[in-house]
Amino acid sequence: MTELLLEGRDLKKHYPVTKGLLQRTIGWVRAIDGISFTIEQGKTLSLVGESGAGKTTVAKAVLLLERLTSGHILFEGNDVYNFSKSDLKTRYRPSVQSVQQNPWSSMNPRMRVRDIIAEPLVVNTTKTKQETRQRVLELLDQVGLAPNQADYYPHEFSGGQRQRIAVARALALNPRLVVLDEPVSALDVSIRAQIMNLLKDLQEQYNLSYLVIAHNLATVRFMSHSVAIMYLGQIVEYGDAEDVFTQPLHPYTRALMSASLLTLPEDEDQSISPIILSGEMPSPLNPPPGCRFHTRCAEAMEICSKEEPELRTVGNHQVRCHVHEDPGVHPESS
Amino acid sequence: MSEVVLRVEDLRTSFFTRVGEFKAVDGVSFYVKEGETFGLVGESACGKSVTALSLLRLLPEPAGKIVGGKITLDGIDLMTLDKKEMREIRGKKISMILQDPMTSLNPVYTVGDQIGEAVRLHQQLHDNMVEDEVISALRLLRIPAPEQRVHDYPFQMSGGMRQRVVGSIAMSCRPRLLIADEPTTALDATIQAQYIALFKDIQKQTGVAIIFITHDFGVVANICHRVAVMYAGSIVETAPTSIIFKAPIHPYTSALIHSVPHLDRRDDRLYSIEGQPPSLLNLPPGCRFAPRCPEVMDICHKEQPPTVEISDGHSVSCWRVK
Amino acid sequence: MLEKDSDSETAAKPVISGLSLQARVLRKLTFIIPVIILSLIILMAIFADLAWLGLPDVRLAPFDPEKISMRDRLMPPFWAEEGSTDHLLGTDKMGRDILSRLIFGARISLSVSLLVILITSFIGTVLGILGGYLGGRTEAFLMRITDISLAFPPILVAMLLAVSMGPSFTTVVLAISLLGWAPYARLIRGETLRLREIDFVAQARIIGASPFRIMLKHIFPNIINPLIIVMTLQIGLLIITEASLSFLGVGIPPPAPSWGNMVNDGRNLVDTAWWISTFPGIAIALVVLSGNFLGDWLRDKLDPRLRQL
Amino acid sequence: MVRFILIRLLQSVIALVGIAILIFVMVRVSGDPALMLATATSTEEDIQQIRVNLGLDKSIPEQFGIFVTDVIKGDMGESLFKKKPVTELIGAALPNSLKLIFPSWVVAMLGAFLLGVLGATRRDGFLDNGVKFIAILGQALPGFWVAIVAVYIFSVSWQLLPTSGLGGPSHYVLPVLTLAFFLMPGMMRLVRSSMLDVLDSEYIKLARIKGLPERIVIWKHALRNALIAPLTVAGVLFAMLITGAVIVETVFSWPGIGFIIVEGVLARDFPLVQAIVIMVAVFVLGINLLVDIAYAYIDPQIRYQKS
Repeated sequence: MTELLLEGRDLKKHYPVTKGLLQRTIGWVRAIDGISFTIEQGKTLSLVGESGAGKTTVAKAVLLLERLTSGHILFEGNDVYNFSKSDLKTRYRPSVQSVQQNPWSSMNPRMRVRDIIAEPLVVNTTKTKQETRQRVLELLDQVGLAPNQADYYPHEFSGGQRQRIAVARALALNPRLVVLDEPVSALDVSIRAQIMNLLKDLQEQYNLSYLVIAHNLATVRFMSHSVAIMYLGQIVEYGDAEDVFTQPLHPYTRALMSASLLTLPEDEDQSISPIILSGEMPSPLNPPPGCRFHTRCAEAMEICSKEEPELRTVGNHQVRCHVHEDPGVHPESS
Repeated sequence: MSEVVLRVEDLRTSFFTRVGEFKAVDGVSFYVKEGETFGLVGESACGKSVTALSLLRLLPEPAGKIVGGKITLDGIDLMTLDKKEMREIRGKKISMILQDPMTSLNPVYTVGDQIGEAVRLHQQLHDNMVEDEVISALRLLRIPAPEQRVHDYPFQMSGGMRQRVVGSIAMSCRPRLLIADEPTTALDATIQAQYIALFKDIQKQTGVAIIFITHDFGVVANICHRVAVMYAGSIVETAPTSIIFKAPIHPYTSALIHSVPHLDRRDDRLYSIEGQPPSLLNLPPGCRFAPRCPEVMDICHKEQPPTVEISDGHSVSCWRVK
Repeated sequence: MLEKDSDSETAAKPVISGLSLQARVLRKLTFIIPVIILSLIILMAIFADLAWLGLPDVRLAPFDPEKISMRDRLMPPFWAEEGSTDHLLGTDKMGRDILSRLIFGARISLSVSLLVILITSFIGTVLGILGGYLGGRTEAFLMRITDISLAFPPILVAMLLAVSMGPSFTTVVLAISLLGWAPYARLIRGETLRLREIDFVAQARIIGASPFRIMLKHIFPNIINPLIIVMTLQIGLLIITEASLSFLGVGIPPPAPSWGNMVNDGRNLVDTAWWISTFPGIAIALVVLSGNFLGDWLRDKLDPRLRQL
Repeated sequence: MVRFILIRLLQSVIALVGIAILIFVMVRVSGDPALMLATATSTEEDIQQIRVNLGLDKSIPEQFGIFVTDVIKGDMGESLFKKKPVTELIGAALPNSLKLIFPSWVVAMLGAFLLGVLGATRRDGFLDNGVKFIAILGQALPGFWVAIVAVYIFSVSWQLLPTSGLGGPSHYVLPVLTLAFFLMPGMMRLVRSSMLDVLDSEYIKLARIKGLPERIVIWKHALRNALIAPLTVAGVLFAMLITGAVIVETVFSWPGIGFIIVEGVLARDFPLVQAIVIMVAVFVLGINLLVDIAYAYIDPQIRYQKS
């Protein structure tokens, strides 16, 4: 079993909703409500779900941009919140970097590409100017950009080229985990393929692990080793990517796949009839009781609106759904 | 054979700016039949949205101008109409849905007002009749509890619901042609699937012709009957949807289809087209795709390829096709 | 609500500005003319006399601005019949040469404005960035000061200070700057709040950059444009404020020439000696017009989004 | 909605206290009024005696304490020179100021909104450049110079209008137009830019797609959204005019607040100056609050969020 790089245990993040003169909290938005996952060195875990699922909140928690209400993030087995300031600066922060969604806003428009890529080195290492400059040229080459482009400003590049610069910046400190928040969704189709191939090559070359946030299932299948389908702050299906995509168990996963599949009009009748969900995404302020998906689920049973299902192993991966529980037997805890 | 609602012949639209002339649309021709959904597909800045705005003659003044071509709607040449006559067409004969539901509705007026406005303008109905029309437009788009929703403000609705309101506005006067400019791009996958299913149903009910503009091939496969693939201001290939996906001829079309990751199987590497789309300011002579085309020949750099009709409804402009 | 994670392509659409030729020429002029006027006046102010070079009597101005000669008082400009060429723009009721006073007046008015601009923009920027980025108490304190500054126009503050410390150059500078930094702080704070939410600031935090480094390297370079635009627009406003103070008798004390008190001198002689107030009025208008035109041109060039300044 | 109003009220009170302290200290620091009151012959003791009965001999915090207790009792102190309770003087001057300010504000706002919208809709046309030129001219010409020239032309040489003072409607024309001319440009520029932003938005594009005539798109859809930002500034401008109209009041010797405050400052009549500043502050902060509340009613989203 390759060594575990990062583990999330029962992560929770609740935002208080306040009302009245004294800012009394009258309710909680449970953005993420008990998320657990593991990332192995050199592997990619994808968090998939629609808006409001809480995938970006998980990413922010891992990047320490937001503090969790409860739960633990373990880096190489020890809890990040117990790290001293210097531990964070020397061990955690340099090994966890990120590439963000929008190439037009993830770079300071007033900085040359050379300084953008070098900033992580300038802030965290004591390399000399010459060593840093050399490292920047190396990184540019790795992401397929020419050395002379180091002196240009971000606005002189296309979307695809900017994402390459963002990847170079993320690699500057030889990180062990890169959080990719919707890395290609703002790019054109043909450019997307270039960046996805690049990310995969770099993973193989440097044994990098990725935590990918995405809503496009096809992109996820291409990138991921394991996948977690999220709905309204909870994981509803979690496991090895091939298992989840070949035998989707949870009704929501199946609906997501049906909505993303390329079914041509005339093939529609042979393949599984498309699942069209009714209703709208409920508000995270007061999620439906019991199973949070029951209000939109075609297979909802009596129990679904009362008891919240457990995330349990069924076959080769985990699912949170009463339909997949043996009737009568009390579901053993996973 | 349902009759042709809209026919566009050699449409040319340019933007005249300080730095020069942007040929946004450079000789585009297509037709749309009643009850048919015609897809306009391509990457960003390929001219699909500008084509849509040209049909409604709503190009940003004074830069944007239609410099050539003919647009006939039910036999009327839209280029010959004056401002007033064109305004009667907009919203009545041709209507449009925009991309971002968060900004398409006026934040300070209720949903009912905004739908009623179009109805009152084009159908000269008495006030209480307008109310019924508004409710029926909301019901057409299957918006729950329309009687209450009429008094809501846009910010009280989710993105998906707002896009349905925009749909109600568009369909409120039973247009002949509906242009949908990336209507589902800003929506989540499941809401998008709902919206597409809804419009397929509406098309069956009303027989409205739809021009669907998108860059997402999943959406194209689900809703379009015929598709035109655009690149740098012109159409490179037009064909029924299944041919585009199963047997594309133009190198750009097949490259695009291959570079889309598949959900039903795991690909190891994706085919990707090298280089960047050309700037519309100084378009290269000859075929626009030549600099990036894997099957490029000498002539491709010199002259623009003619459009060749291969079979009924399938035409390609590429020198490899005789 | 809907997170912006749609995959709409955000390729930068070509910036299309459909300015006709005539509008483009006009825009070019709004840059060239103001620059010429302002540089002329700045040169005039510098070389009014070379006292600062130790040559007090060498001066550009034909006469000592404060030399009184009752003999040729109230002389009209040279083109009028009793006008003479040695007092090109005529003399005031104490026979002092209007042209020389205008030249020396330029030195005073410009130095007041430039000094005030430096002080207020510096304080405003520092507090604006700190307030905007750190939020909390600094921001609350900042907002209360801006509320107070609304009820305290500079004229009132100047009057109080002038009366207590006696009207002088430093009083005027202090009076205008005391609350003059509030508009800068408000603008810079707004821009900082906007910048703080953009991805590249979050990215800087991810790589462990300190708040100080973020404010210096990421926030400050991106607020320079709006800062320059406001500073240019302030030139005009400050000259008028200084002139108004002098007009009310709480600004630069006579006999030192300031455009404001020159207009005040000719205030009730408008019918008999119109030129005493008119020429300084024109001088003020010229400088202010150039400042505003230059400010507009800079705003369109640097950052059209800031149209509302 | 109530919570929002209470918080804003709290903020205004803090600001008011800040202003009271600031003005109290500044006036005390600004020289010794006893000297001004003393006649040429009065000796050192007489001056000291004047200080005592004015309570100036106590420390500033003590004086502030007395002052606050008086204010609560409604007595803002007595004018040193006019020997009348300050509130009376202000009571007389404030209406005059309002009589000048309100019409100028209305004229300026109407002009600014009309020209701003027209300027935005006919971009770079003749009207737009004309509007821009008036805007820049208005801000460039010094108020007092415009006032003097106007007096010279209209009253002195053409004898059409009175040169100064309060009186029949003809007395209002010049001061109101001068003040409006100075006020209009800034507002016009703001309305124009706010209108331009709204006209670029998607819902305006959709309004045109609906086939609405341009005039409805502008005056119904665009205007209401474009009003929001300028209205808040318009409110603040009105409040600032109270003291801002000093110049026009001095040139036209219009017996308003601005006029008597200049007299008060020059004569170091600190109780009067103090009272005026505080009254004006209450007025300004009050109007700010009213503007915020009106803001909520124009933009329904804020009304729902606040309640």
